Amino acid sequence: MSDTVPNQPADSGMVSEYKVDGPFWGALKRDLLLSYRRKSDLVNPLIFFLMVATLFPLGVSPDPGFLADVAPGVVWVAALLATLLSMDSLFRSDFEDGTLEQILLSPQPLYMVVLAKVLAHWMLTGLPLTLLAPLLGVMLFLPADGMSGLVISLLLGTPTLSLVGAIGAALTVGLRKGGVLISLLVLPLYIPVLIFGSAAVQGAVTGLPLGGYFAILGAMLSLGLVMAPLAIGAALRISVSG
Amino acid sequence: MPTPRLKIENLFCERDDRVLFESLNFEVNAGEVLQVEGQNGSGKTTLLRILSGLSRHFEGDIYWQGESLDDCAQDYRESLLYFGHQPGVKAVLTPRENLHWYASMHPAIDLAKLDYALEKVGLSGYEDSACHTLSAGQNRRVSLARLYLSSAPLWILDEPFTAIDKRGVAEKEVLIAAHAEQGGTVILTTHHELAMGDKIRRLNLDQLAGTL
Amino acid sequence: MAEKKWMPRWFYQLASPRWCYEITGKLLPIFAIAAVATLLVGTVWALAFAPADYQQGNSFRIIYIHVPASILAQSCYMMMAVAGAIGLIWKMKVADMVAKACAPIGATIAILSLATGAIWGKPTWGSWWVWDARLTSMLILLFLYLGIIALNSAIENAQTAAQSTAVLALVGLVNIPIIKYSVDWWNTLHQPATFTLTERPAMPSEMWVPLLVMVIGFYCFFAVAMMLRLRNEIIQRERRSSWVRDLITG
Amino acid sequence: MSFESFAEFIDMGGHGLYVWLSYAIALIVIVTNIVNPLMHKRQIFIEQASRLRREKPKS
Repeated sequence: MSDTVPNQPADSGMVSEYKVDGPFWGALKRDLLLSYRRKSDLVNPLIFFLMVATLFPLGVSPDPGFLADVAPGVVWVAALLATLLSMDSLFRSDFEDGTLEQILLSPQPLYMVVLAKVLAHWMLTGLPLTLLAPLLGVMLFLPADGMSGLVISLLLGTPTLSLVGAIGAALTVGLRKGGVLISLLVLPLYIPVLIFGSAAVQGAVTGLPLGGYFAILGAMLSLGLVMAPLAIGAALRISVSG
Repeated sequence: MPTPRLKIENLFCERDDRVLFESLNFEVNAGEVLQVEGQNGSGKTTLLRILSGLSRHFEGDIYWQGESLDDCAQDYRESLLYFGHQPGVKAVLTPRENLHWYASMHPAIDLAKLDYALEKVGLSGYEDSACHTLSAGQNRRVSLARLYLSSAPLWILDEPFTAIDKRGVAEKEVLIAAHAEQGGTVILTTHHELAMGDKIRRLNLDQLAGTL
Repeated sequence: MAEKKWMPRWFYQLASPRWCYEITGKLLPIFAIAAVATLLVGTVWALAFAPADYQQGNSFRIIYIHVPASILAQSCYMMMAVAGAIGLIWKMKVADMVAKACAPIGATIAILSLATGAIWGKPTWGSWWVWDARLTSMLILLFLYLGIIALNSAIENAQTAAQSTAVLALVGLVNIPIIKYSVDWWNTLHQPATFTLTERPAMPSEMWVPLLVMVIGFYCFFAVAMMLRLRNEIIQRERRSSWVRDLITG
Repeated sequence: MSFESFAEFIDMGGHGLYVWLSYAIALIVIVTNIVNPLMHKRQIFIEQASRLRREKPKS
């Protein structure tokens, strides 16, 4: 993104003080700043992530052998649910205070703004989840060989989850009971990421070559990067219009 | 006769089983202030949302400088300043941060006048306090500060004077009149009696409502 | 459009749904007769005349329901997504209504496919449910349908609902091949390829001809059910137009 | 005809329950998909007719 100043102020001496960001940086910086000021939004999905993973030993069996078997799936399912949990708030506050209207009326490309918002969301949920995942891996007795697979698959998979989830968030932003609905709309679409993500971890544990899994996760991410912002933008325009 | 700035042809809109307006035709030219009037529920906000391009639940045509709105959406958005029911102010950000974000979204906003604008809306001294510590009126004034910063020719203002005191309203009226004088166009709704008198054209939606 | 100047606006607005209502009125009986005939012939043929499978015996006769239902559930989704896209791009009201009419039919057909698949699984695999790739894909397709129905019913404004569901259906359409591929791959990873439901060596003609008849019958049935729903939708959306008023009072 | 007797036809070589259950479910699905819109149509007509009667005095 270019960071040019589109409308040079007449008094050029002031320029340095009032640097204007491009739409991408503007949106990204704002969203990061917003969640820095409201820290609970940042921490809640992480706590949820930890809790879900704790439920499995308690609910099924604390046997290390069993947990090691299910760990790849459990960590991935927990990450998926934690992402989903944080999805509802992605556009909701913008919708409620009118900033979403201003975004849609902005002459800046909506694609970029949406991409920036999703990137901010990922940096605040997907990335921390990925960094926290090895801890869960240890708690669930995931063999050490699987850790690299776990982190890299989450790194490649969680942005896709954010992108796809944002479509659901955009479709339900005007609705009062959007939260449950998002899960209904988005979970079936998460299945491919879940399958290849957990399979990559499994593969890492058993020592299989992982290139193929990462290639597929990367391909899904690229497809998501190209297509999802279009769908999100269209969905936002429809939701705000209604 | 030059092409009108904004031309509305055969606008039809229904909401919740009710026809808000049909066969609505009007033009707005440079230098004009148009006040949309009507009772509650007559569709003022809906009309402004349609004109701004937010709502697409209508039939009919809207032309911006002779071009259909669908064909010049980009151009139109660059020329538009919209002030909606919700002021579009983030509560956890400061007025300054909010306006900085506006500037990144809107090239027509000139940040060089930022301090001046905040002073004009009576927020000097509050530039760097989070907006949730400010009153509702002050929050709306943060958004209204855009009027002092923007070089967009078309202003669409939906109830801009809600929660604004008398002096503030008078100042905004002066600003609106000045904008019109410089060749700008303003479309607004308000419950306030405006002192601008004969400079304003009025469009009453009550007479337009009908049933199929 | 020059005609717009002298034609009343409502004429254009209504012409299309009204025409659609009338044309479906004429097509309905044709498809209804065709559906009843093909389904009856196909069922009798499938149940009584088609030979039993040498491996699965008579439980094989479930294929005459399961396969047409699976095919129909998928093409119904396709139709829904395409109709939704047309409605989204060209703002065609009728296309929106077609898309809306497809969703509940598709969902019930997907349920039928799953139910017959499960019933077939019992004598074939010895358990009601097996995570077979096809059944799993169908289950996910059902979830997609349910999501679309839920979204549609959650949005009050008909136009917004139609547009939102069209976007969701299109996203789903892009995803279906990916889901299918991933589930197939996952299935082969977790289960050594055993005896699957429908991947079989070439079927003798005594077996596939009745199957073809049943597939055609299911499509005709779909046409009938879709048109019935479409006509309801038209009446409801156009209820304030004079022709619907005449239809109701007359 | 691949069956000798009617009883054999019903039995389906021991798989009668499964086969007949499948066809019964299919029948239910098909019939509901036809009957449901028809009943809905009746309901719409009743609703709209009463709405028209309600609105008549006004116009």
